[in-house]
Parts: sequence; C-alpha cells; structure tokens
Amino acid sequence: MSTEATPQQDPQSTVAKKPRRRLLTTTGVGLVMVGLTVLIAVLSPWLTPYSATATNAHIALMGPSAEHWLGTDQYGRDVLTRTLEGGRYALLVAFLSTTIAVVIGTLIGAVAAYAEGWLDEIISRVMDAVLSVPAVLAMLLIVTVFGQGLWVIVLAVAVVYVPAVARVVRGAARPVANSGYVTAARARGERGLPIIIREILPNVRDTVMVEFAMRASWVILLVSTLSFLGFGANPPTPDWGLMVEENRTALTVAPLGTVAPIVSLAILVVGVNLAADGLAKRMGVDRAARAAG
Amino acid sequence: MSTQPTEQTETPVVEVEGLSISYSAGTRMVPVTREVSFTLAAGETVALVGESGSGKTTVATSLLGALRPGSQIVNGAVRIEGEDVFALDAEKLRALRGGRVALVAQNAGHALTPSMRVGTQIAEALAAHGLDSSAEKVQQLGRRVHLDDPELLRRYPHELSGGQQQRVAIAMAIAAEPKVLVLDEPTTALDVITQRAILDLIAELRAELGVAVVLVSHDLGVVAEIADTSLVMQDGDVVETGPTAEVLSAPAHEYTRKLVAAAPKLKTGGAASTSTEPGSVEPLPATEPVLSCQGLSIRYKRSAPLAVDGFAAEIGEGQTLAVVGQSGSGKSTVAAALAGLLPAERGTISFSTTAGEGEGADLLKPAGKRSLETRRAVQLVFQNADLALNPRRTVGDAIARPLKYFSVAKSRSEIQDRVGALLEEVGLDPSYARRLPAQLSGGQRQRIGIARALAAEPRLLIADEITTALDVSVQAEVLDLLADLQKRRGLSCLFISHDLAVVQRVADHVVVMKDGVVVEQGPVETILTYPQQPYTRQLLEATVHIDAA
Amino acid sequence: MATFILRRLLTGLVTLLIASFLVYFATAALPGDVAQQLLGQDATEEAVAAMREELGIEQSVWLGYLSWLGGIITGDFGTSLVSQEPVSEIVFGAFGNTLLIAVPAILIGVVLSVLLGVIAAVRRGRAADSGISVGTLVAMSIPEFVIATLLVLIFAIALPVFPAVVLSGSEATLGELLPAIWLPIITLVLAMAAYIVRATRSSTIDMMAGEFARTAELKGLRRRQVLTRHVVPNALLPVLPVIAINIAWLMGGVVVVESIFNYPGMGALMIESVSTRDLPVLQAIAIITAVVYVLANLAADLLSMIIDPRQRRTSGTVSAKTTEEAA
Amino acid sequence: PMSIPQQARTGTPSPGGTMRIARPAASAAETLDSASSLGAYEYLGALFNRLVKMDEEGQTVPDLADDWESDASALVWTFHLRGGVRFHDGKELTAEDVVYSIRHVLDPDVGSPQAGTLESMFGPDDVTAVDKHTVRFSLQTANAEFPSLLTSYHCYIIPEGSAAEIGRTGVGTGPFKLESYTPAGAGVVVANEDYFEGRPVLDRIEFYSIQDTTARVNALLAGQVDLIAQTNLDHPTARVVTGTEGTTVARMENAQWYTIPMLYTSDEFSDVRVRQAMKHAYDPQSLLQTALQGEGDAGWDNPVPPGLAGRLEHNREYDPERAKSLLAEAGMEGFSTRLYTSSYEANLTPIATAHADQAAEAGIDLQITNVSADSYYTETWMQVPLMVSYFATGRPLDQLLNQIFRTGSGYNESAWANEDFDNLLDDARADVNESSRMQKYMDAQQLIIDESPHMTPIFGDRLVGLSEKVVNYREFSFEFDYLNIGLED
Ligand SMILES: Nc1ncnc2c1ncn2[C@@H]1O[C@H](COP(=O)(O)OP(=O)(O)OP(=O)(O)O)[C@@H](O)[C@H]1O
Ligand SMILES: Nc1ncnc2c1ncn2[C@@H]1O[C@H](COP(=O)(O)OP(=O)(O)OP(=O)(O)O)[C@@H](O)[C@H]1O
Ligand SMILES: [Mg+2]
Ligand SMILES: [Mg+2]
Repeated sequence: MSTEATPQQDPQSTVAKKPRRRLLTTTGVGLVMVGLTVLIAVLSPWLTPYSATATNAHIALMGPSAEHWLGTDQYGRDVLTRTLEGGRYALLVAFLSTTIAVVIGTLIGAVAAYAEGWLDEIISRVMDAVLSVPAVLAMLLIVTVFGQGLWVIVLAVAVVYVPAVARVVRGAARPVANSGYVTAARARGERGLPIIIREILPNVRDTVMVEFAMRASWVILLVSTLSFLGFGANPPTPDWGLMVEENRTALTVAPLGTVAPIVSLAILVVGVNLAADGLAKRMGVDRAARAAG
Repeated sequence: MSTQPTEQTETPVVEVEGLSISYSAGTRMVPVTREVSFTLAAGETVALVGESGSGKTTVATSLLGALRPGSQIVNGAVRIEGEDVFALDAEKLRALRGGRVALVAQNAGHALTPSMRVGTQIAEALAAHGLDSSAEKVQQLGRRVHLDDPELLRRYPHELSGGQQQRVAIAMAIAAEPKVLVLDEPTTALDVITQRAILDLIAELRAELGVAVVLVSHDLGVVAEIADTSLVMQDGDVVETGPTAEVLSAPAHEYTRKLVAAAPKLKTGGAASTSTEPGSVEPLPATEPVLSCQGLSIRYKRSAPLAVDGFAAEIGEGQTLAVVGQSGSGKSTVAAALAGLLPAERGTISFSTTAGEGEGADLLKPAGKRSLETRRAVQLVFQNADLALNPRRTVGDAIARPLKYFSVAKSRSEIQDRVGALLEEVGLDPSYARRLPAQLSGGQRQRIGIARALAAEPRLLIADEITTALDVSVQAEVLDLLADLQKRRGLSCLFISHDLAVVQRVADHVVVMKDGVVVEQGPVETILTYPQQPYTRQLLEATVHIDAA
Repeated sequence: MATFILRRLLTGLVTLLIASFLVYFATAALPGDVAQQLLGQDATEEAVAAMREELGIEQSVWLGYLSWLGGIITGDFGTSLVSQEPVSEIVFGAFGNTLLIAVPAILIGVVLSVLLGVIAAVRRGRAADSGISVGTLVAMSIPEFVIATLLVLIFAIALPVFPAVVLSGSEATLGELLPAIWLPIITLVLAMAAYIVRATRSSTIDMMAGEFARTAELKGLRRRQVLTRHVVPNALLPVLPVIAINIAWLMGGVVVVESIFNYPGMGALMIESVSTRDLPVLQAIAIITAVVYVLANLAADLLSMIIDPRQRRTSGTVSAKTTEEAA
Repeated sequence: PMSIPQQARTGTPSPGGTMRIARPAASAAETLDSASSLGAYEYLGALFNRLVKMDEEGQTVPDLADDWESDASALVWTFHLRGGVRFHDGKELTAEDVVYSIRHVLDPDVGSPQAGTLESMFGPDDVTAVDKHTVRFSLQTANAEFPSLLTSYHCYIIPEGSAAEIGRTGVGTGPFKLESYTPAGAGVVVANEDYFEGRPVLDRIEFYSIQDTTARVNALLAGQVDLIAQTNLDHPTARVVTGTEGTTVARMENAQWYTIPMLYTSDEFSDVRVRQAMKHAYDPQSLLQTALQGEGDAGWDNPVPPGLAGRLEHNREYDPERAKSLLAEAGMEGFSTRLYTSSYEANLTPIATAHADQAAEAGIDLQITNVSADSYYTETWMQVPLMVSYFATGRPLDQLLNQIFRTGSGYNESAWANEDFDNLLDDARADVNESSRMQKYMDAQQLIIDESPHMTPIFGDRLVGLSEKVVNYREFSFEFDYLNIGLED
C-alpha cells in the first residue's frame, strides 16, 4: 500500500524529537535523586557503623567530627546515620498512601467521567465536599479518632487525596469517554465496567502516572509536616520530619541535626518533582496547570 | 527604501529563491523544504499544492519572515519588493508583517483571540501600522468582506460562524492594504456553501486591491478556481510548477498525476441548470428494504429545538444511501440514533437482521436494550479514525473484540485467523495486527475502523464522514475499498458526507438534509442531475471543480 | 450568564450541604468529649456526667445534625462548649484575623507569581527562566514549617525586624497584629507561589505557541502588545482554578503558620478546638473553610467567564462554531 | 559545650517595671477561681494567699495564718489569722472569709480536685470561725500532717460571698491586683501597694498566652517577653536560650518528678515479677544522662525527691540479668509492649527514648508511641499499660504518698491497690510521734520501691527560660515568689 506510514513520518513525533532528549536528562536527574534516596534508605544500616536509635549520653550534641561527620543529636545518636535512614518512613507512607489514593481516585474519576449524568454529579459533589474540608483538619480528626499508627496515617493521607486524584482523572477521562472507541463499545452493547477497564483506564494511564509522581511529592511533604506536628512517625524512628521537630530548637547549637534532614527531604522532593515534570512532558500531560488540584 | 531603484513594472513583488529550510533534531538537521523558488507579480495568484506535511505552510509563512521555533534557513532568500525579509531588523520586520505582507492563517477559528471582540482585533491590525483605527474604519473593512452588520463586529469569535470568522481574518489581513496576501488553506474547515462565498470574496478583493496572492491548499478544485500558477510540493520539494490549467490538465510529474486522478469529480451531466425538468421523485428502492425509518424526530435536550425532524428513508439490501447537507443539518444525529446511541422522540425504525425477513428489530431501542443479533448487524465506522481506535490497544485487539463479543469466532487460533483475514480484506498485511494505532497512517487507521466493523459481520454499515479527514489520494483508496467490500458482502450502507462528488461516487440513493429536515431524496443521478430544491442546487453550484481552470 | 451563576451557586450549596454532613459526623465521632477534656485529669465521673448534661451533648447525632443545620441557616452556629460564648463571635473573630494575613498573601502571591510565571515563559530557556524554575522547585520542596522557622530565626531573633510571635490572643487589636503579619504573609506567599508560577509559565508558553498569538504577531503587533492583550488574558484561564485551589488550601495551610507565629486566627483556633473537643467551634470552622472553598471556585469560574466569552454562553444562542466543537 | 547556669540571677532589682510573662494557652474555660480544676495557675499566686504555704524544704510555714496548733490526738486544728490584712476591694480579712473559702472548695458543684482529699477528713460544717481571727477544723480522723494539706493551690482564700464572680474579678489579698483578664488570652496585674508583707518590686506583670512551645521560646529569644512560665525547657533548648544574648535559664533543682506508671490492672503488670523486672532493667543514672544530660537526680523508683524531709535513702540496683530471669520466671521472656509518650512536657519523649533504649538491653521491647498532647491526660493517662508521666515535686510527704499511691486516689496513675500500704499511711497520720511517724512513711516508700507498679526513673531540674534582666526569680513547689522578683536595667 502506498500510504505505508512509519512513525518517523508522523509529524507529531518529529516535532517532539528534540525536546525529548533534553527532558530525558531532567527526568534522569530526578530519577537518580529519587533512586539514590530509596537505595540509601534500603542500604542505610550497612552504610555507617552506627545504630540509628542507640543513645549515647556522652557524645550528645557534638559538632561534626571524623567519627560523626554530621555530628550527633541530643541523645548522642549519629546524625548522618539517622539522616540516611530517615527517608524510610516518609517513602513507605508516601508510596502506600499515594498508591491507594491514586488507585481509588482513578477508579472514581473514571466512573464519574463515564457515567455522566446524575451519578457523575453525585460523585463530583461528594468529592468537592471532601476537598472543601481543609486537609489538615481532616488529618487531625482522623488521627485523633483512630490513633496514629502507620496505617492510620496512610489511610488518612489517602482519604485526603482521593478526591483530588478523582477530579483530575475525571477531567482526563472525559474526552476518552466521548471518543469513538468508547462509542463503538457502547454501540456494541458492552456494559460500563468492562468499558471503563478496557477502554478508558488504559488511556488515562499517562495522567495517572504523572498524578502518582506529583501526589507523591506532596504526600512526602505532608507526611513530614505530620511528623513535625507530632502525628507521624514515633520516636526513636529516624524520620526527617521528626528529626526536624526534635532538633529544631537546637538549630543554633547543632544546626546539622536540622539542616541534614531538611536538605535530604528537599532533595527527594525536588527529585520527585523533576521526575514528575519529565514524565508529564513526555506523556504530554500539562502538569503545572493542574498543580494543587 | 530610498536606496531602491525606481519602480519597474516587471519587478516581482515576491521572489523566493532556492529556499531551503531545516529544523534541528538533536544534532541532525531535518529539511522541511528544499530549493523552493518562485516569483509573483502584483495581481497574480500562485497556489502551493501538496499533501499534508509537504511544507506548504512553511513556505507561505516565510514570506512574512516567520519561521517555526527551531527552524532555520539553510539556503536561499525570500524577497518582498526586492528586500530580503530575513535580513530585516525587528522594527522593519514588524512593519512588513501585516503591512506589506499579510497572512490569513490556516484555521480562522484558532487564529482569532477568543477573549477579544473581532472588531477590536481588526482595529489592532490597523493601529499596528499607524492607520486610522476608528470604529468607522473598522466597519468599512467589515463591509468589504461582507460583514455588513456592525453588530457582528462587536461579537467574540465564537459567536460567529466559520465563514464569518474567515471573513474577519481576511479583513484583518487587508486592513493595511498589503501588497501580498498569503492565504493558508482558507476554506478547508468550511462546508461547500461557505467555501464558495469565501472564494468569491477572495477573487473580488484580488481584483479590487490588485494584491499578489499566495494560496495554500490541498484541494485541487479550489486551486483550479483561483490560481494562475501552481507549485506542487511533495516532502519539501517542488515537483512541478506551471500555469494551473496545464498542471491540472496535463500533469507531468507522477505525484501530480496521482493527485489529479484521486480528486473526486462531480459530474452534473452538464445540466445543473436544467433543474426545471420534471424530476419524478423516484419510487423507493426495488429491493427488500433492510432499514426503513419513518417520521424520525430527535431532540438533544428537552427544551432545545428538534435536531432532526421527521426523517424518513429506506435502504435496500446491498445498497448505499447517502445523507448530504451542510454542517449542522442533522446528519450525524440520524446516524447516532440508528446506532442506538441517542433516543428518538418520535418515529419508527425497522430493521431486518437477516435477509428476507421484512419487518424486524425495532431500532428505537437504545443499544443496551437491543438484542445481541441486532447490535451485531448494525455497525458504525467513525469520521475521525484517530479517535475511533483505542490508542492503547493493538490493531489485532481492536478487531478481535467484536469477534469475541459477538461470538463470531471462539477459539484463540480461530480469532487470530479471522483477524488476519479481515486485515487482508481491507488491504493490509496480517502482521499489522501487532501494531498500535499510532504506528499507522490516517488511511490505514480508517481501514482498521472498517475491518473492526466488518468483524461483526453486519448487514448495515453506518459511515459518518469517514473520509473527510483524509488526503484526496487516500480518500479515493478508502472509497474504493468500501465499494468493493459492499459488493462482495452484500452490505447495506448509510453513508454520510457533505461532499457531493464523493456521494456521487459511492451512493445509490441520496437524502438531502437542511436544518434537520429532509428537503429532497431519490436516486443519486436524478438528484444530482435534476435537483428540484433550491438548496440542493445551491449545494451543487457551490462545489468547486478541478476542471474549472 | 445569570442562570449559570445560579446553577453554580446551587451546586455550591449542595457541596456545602454534603460537607456539613461529613463534618458533623466526623467530628461527632471524635473520642472523648468536651466535658472530659474540660475537667481534665482530676475529674470525677459524676462531675463529667454533670458537665455533659449541662452542656447538652447527650442528644442523638441525627437530631443534633438537623438542629445544627437549622441553626446555621439562620446564622446561628451555637454556643462554644468551652467558653460558653456564641460560636459565630469566636469563629468570625478568628476568621477576620486569618483574612488579615490570607488576603494580602493571596494578593501579593497571585500578582507576583503570575508576573514571574509570564517572565519565565517569555524568557523561556534563558537565565531568568532557569532561575525562576529552580526557585519554584525549591520552594515547592521545602515544607512551610521550615520556611517559617527560618524566617523567625533570621528576621525576629538574629535581626529583630519583626516580632517572632503575636503576644495578645484573640482579643488582639489591628494595631497589635499589623507588625506581626509580615512573616506569616511571607511564609504563605512562598508556600503557594510556586504552583501558580509554574501553572502560569506553562500556560503562557502554550498560548504563545498558539495560533492566535502567532496571528497577532504576524499582523504586526509589538511583542508586548501580543503578550498583554492576547496571550496573558488567555493564559490566565487554566491558572484560575489553581489559584482557587490555593486559596482554599491557604485556609488549611494557615494551621502550621499560625501555630508557629502564635497568630490568633482560624488555624490556631482549629488546633485548640480539636484539643478541647469544642465541636460547635470545629464544625463552624469547617463550614467556613468549605464556604471559602466554594466561593473561591465560584470566583474562579466567574473570572474565567469574564476573561473567556466562550464560557458566557447563554442557552438559546448556540453558534455554528460551538456546535461543531460539541459534535 | 556551654553549661546551663546552676541558679537564677540574684541581685538588687530596680524598683518598679513591667514584666512580661508568656504562658501556655489554657482552654477558654479557664478561671481565676482557684478551687476549680481550670484555675489560671500563674495568676493565682499573684492575686491570692492561703492559710499556710510551703517553704523550700517542704515545711509548712505561715501565710495568712501566722500560727496554728492541734489537740494531742491531731483531731482538732486551730489557725490564727494575721491581723489587718485587707482584700483588694478594701474589705478586711476575717475568719468567715476563710470558712467560706474552704466550704467553697468542698462544694460539690465546684468539683474541686482538692475536695476529695479534704472531704475524707472533715465536712463543710466541721470548719468554723471561732472568732474574727480564729478558724477551727474538727477532723473525723486524726491527721498529724493536716496543715500541709492546706498548702494546696486550690485552697486560696477569697472574700466571703464572692464565689459567683471570683473567676473573673480575682479579688484576693495577694501582692498584685487584677487589672484585666481574658481566659486563654492576655491579662495584666498591678502592684498591690497595701500588701501585708510590703509592696512588690514590680509595678506590673503582663501575661500572654502562647500555645506552641517553640513559639514561646521564640518570643523570649526575640525579646518580646521576659519569662516563659510553665515551660520546662528540654536540654538543647536550654542551651540555645543560655547561648543567646539577653536570655538565660533559671534552674529549679529536682522540680520535675518523672514517673513511668505501669498500669496495675493491666494483664502485663499484674504480676509483681514483671514489675520488678521492669525496675531492674534500666539504669536511672544513665537514663538521666541520656534524657536530661544529667540535669537532675536519679530516682531509683522512690517517688520522694532528694532533699524532702522523710525521704528513704536506699540503693536499688541496676541488674538487667536479674530482670531477664524475673521475666523468665513469670513466663514473659522477650516481653514487648508499647510505651506511650507525648509532647505534653518537653522531657517525656526524651525519657521514653532513653528508657526504651535501655530496656532493650534487658530483652524488653518497648515501642514508643507518641500521642497527641491535648488528649494525653484524658485519653491515655491511666488507660494504657505503660506511659511516661510527670508531677511537680514540692508536695508535702504525706500528701505525696496519699494522693498518688493510696488505693483509689484520683492521682493514683498506676491504679495500685495495696491494703498494707494504705494501712501504713493511716497509721502514720494518726501517729503524733514525729520519729515513729517518719519511720512509717519510710516503710511505705520501701513498699512502693519493692512492689508497686510505679517507677520514678529520675527527678529533673526544671529549666526556666528568662531574660537576663530578671533577678530574684524563685519558684518551688507550686510557689512562685512574686514579691521579690524584679528587673535590672
Ligand atoms: N521547527 C520545526 N520542528 C519540527 N518540525 C517541523 C518544524 N518546522 C516544520 N516542521 C515539519 O515540517 C513539515 C512541513 O510542515 P508544514 O506545516 O509546512 O506542512 P503543510 O504542508 O502546511 O501541511 P498541512 O497541510 O498539514 O498544513 C511537517 O512535517 C512539520 O511537522
Ligand atoms: N451533543 C449535542 N447536544 C446538543 N445539541 C447537539 C449535539 N450534537 C449536535 N447537536 C445539534 O444538533 C444539530 C445537528 O447536528 P449534527 O451533528 O447531526 O449535524 P451534522 O449534519 O452531522 O453536521 P457536520 O457536518 O458538522 O457533522 C445541530 O444543530 C447541533 O447543534
Ligand atoms: Mg499547513
Ligand atoms: Mg456530523
């Protein structure tokens, strides 16, 4: 056939070629930052000779030295060790809660987009209502009611972010729900759920992936804020937010105890953001425009 | 400009000399145009013809000293009245743009700023070149493009029809009385009647203002109508140049020949005006009707007016019924109702699922309530092939789904065989089953859409503007394929189009719609040769002809 | 347009109704009650029971919800279980104080970020853009409690330019609050600007690449005109919902800021009411923030209607173009 | 590293001046009625006096009463009031005011936390005015330590008939008069020129409420306040405050009594062997070092602070091996439970952290669980098996033992119920012989150490942040010296 088309002839792909290479490097930097944090969190027990939790009163609040590169905290624990291990809690909570929020939010959003009509209206109103309650208040309430175990925090964060994800996914799924292949499936007489699973979900995958990355960065911040407020990780867990809370009063005496976790946190979040940006551009999802959804 | 030699009548207004433009992809330079040259004198019109992506817009906009970001001139020059536009400083370039060379962009709907009243946008074009931009002057320009009602100029772009938007774009372009007018596909997005009006307006302005016109189009009919000279482009190369009439009647290059051959030609039997001849409205098709609908009325919202009012038609076995009419006349609405995607307010639709059964299933039911057999027997092919295929599923998946769903084939290997056979039937290699839609050209995608519909082994195929988005050459292939399949399988077909030439090529019968109402129907030849209704005549007259040149 | 506003108001009301339902039942589920909390660790059972009766917190939740809802409709949020004062007085006082930092933060934040976003878009790929991008990335990556702590350290303790905290409580006068609002405002601006800057940058770039901007440029307009008259108004459209969300977020975001600066606003009141289980106050706070959320979204919708005439579509006059798009 | 000052600055203040005090925000329901559980503690000492108060050795000394005595069986107690004392509104103090105030504390509608302690000894009618300046208490059971019970900060004396409005007016006999007051907000008191011990040094004290501890410290560091009340600084903060120009730290030795109650009624701690194992499992010396950097004293599980008369000097041992074998005996090897803590007080979490780390060496796994500070004493306290808690020291010995260890007492946070112990206390109270009474109190202490579910790991110095201008800051027990405190220029 004469109209044999190779991908190169597709005008879209040629246009995208040049920026893609550069973006890959930004994404790459972001992924490296995230990957390193994860790797360090996993390997941390073997990276320094110290325990992250064992106290030693004799060396409390020491400045940096050859033995303790970043000094020690008020219990004489090695700041470097705690900083290296400090990403575990945030990463775990962020991963679990983001996954739950994104999975549930995606389903709700896709159902709303497909359903249109009154079901869509009801879902949208409920999601809006949940969104209208400040996240911090919601978290406070949930944590006060259910205590502050890991799973409570995970679920609380998920509850807070489900509506935001649902809203974004609904927006992305809307045009898909009106597309020819969905119409074709409807004309074939297929039911709602198979259509959502077979036709709609695969096509909001990009949005969902970007959403995942972006939510993750917010969740990491939120989790650290929770730890900071005393609702997150329990001592002696080495957690960045908790470390900041524990050490911030001594900021002028032993600044590294506070600075190290903040910098680590910032590196992780910057990494996640860079990765999300790169991903978004590659996937053609406008990330900035939906920020703070 | 004082350094310019005194004016000579022979000096061309536009000189494009060996223009090569490339854009950089990484370290590579990808050529967009190669060695394009032409000249143009005042009052002349040159057309740039070629398929999508051949570089037409790139050449056209270079006349305004504009390049897409990332592109650069590798070679050659563009001179307007002897001045190299790419050597101009910023201020002079600004004066050139809209001053001596004006552009009417490809899609007026997108080219007008949505948040600004159109009158203001015209006034801006005047003010930018230090001209009087009073309301009076704007209205005067409006009248020039036949937007006589000053109220129209106070509207926002979205409150105008496509044709009116195009007029505003033209008014903006001629505001500063440029020497060169660049028209980039000025009528592609318009229906035939509106297209006719715009073409007439261009001709009128050219005569009045004596401007040189650069016309970009892939529609040979349009080119034939207004261009003195034509440049045929393919992949950035000019493959043929010459007076339009010559190029179209005796194309030298193979690519041009293909273009000309593929262009649908409307034969009106040379008697479009003999409409007074008594055209007996043909009796209904002699064959057993597969589909018959009466008094079909459809409304979108309860308070809205009827989108379709009393539609009635029949389709015989193996026959094609075309529905034509300008945009918004209700064609797609009828299709959606037949497919069970829209509820009808009134009327009957009966459909026989198997041959010889007469009164069969009631198509007034929504798709979900119809029997599996009925759903299988009615299949849709969509207008926009890009949107009709799930970009995340392979071609094989798309075709296999109806096979499985309607239990046409059961076992895995059987399904695979059927998919391969269907692909071959629509002229594609079975290996295409593994591809994703993005790896196909537009024409190929449309073939997949057809294969998917055929997989269900339907009796009735509903095709809604299935070739509108395709290039002429591809369009011809798809139409041939459809006709061939129909013959082989004895398919009935409801074919929706606004292009009369296409309709003439594929349909047995035609229904002409206007504002949701059927104004005329009958056998194609009768209707196109002896149109009874003024509207049908208007449609026919508006159609451009490749052999007009 | 009027019907559109009416419709939006109505959906807003429905949202509020659902929110009120969620809030009421979530707060009612809080373990422990105000009586226990008030009397503290020394309380005897009898004293707690007596207090409970006195406060009238024994009735069923459903009845409670209905009478509470009825109260709200008549503008009566009930009486604080703790201070025994009308809730509306307490909450609106705190709300006013919060507005005192939130409104300037929003105004400064929005103007500044839109400006920066446009600059970054115009200077795309150049130093200014990179600087702004890095800045927003960092601002997005540092939690606001860190920003606030650093600001206090630098501008209140090391260089005593601003007070570190607000000393007077809820009865603080405007004169007492004014010197103390700047650090909270800066914190809030920094925390929310990043998102708006990025949204503005990206949509401005989109609009600049759009056909109408190109047309405007090719008809001979100056770049500044193209930008201010054609690009920016349209680029703001997708930014408006981001701003609205940020305004709503601000209502919750003030919690951390207010607690760090001891600012007597709604965030501080929220923390206090959670700890004392002062449910009527909590519920009122939640409703007010929900109203802010709904109003911010409504305002964003209205503004985008003003900017974008396409959204002003009134029923009946559907033009040819719009139907083409709808089909 | 910089060391924290051993004691507050003393010196001669310049007369007059305004001192600004930041305190934690109380609930909006707080009141100036000292009998209530919601009394605004910082104001009370400035506005009111009691019959008797406590000195730094824990001895009961005169306040409004300049003398008191009992009959031989310690059943009838008579207090003689100082003459010529006037309330802020000019009314003269009489025995009727005292009777009224004590009956106010006993009033069930007031729900005073001190009511229970007093009720067990006498009813409202058992307190009578003998004459204008003499008050008599007729006890139903003998109590040789009775006066010390009246040192409680719930027993401030208010004018007769003022109960309804005292919560807002704050009319007392104290060194300062109330100028303004907002519950949970700001308030001002001004010098009482007619105070019976002479005018206070300061002209004015302004009180401000700041909820967040760090915000309170920041206000001090930024020079917005001169003193932060009710805020025991953790060690790092104390170092920051010491190291910052213009601010310093005052130390109240052993003022914080940290406890780790094991809930007697819980499954875990009903077995005395498990309780003993818990006590042997940790080293209070090293815990003190880790949690408080040594700023305090090891407690060795005796609740009576060093320096308080009647303290049993003993030597329990740190013996993790013994802890292990005790656990094994009880069939609880590898014992694991949650150790609750909160930010209610700055050192609770450091103590939990240090404690859990030490217990791990004895094979006991304590998972620290941090809960919200605002519900710590309502939702967690006395409801979970193991938590970190604290009291202020400075209770008289008898009050300490009775309030916190007697069966069913309101502050008995480990819910310990031991008849022998209760009997010992009863015997002691009835014993008018000083030395045999003291011996009984010491036996009681031994019982607490050996059997009770109560741990006192350490006593901590209270570290109070204040401006370097503040001189003569003195605070002990629930007493705050408002009279002599002042500012230097
Ligand atoms: N700066 C650039 N970056 C990437 N691709 C470019 C650039 N400039 C031009 N192209 C590519 O060059 C080709 C020619 O584009 P042009 O718009 O001129 O085609 P056209 O003939 O006008 O097509 P159409 O009929 O679809 O409008 C296209 O494939 C386009 O994608
Ligand atoms: N989803 C919809 N909701 C409301 N009105 C609609 C909808 N779709 C179409 N209409 C209206 O119904 C009428 C017929 O539209 P239809 O799409 O059937 O026209 P058409 O002939 O297919 O036009 P085109 O050639 O542009 O595809 C138009 O007036 C249109 O405005
Ligand atoms: Mg083009
Ligand atoms: Mg249509």
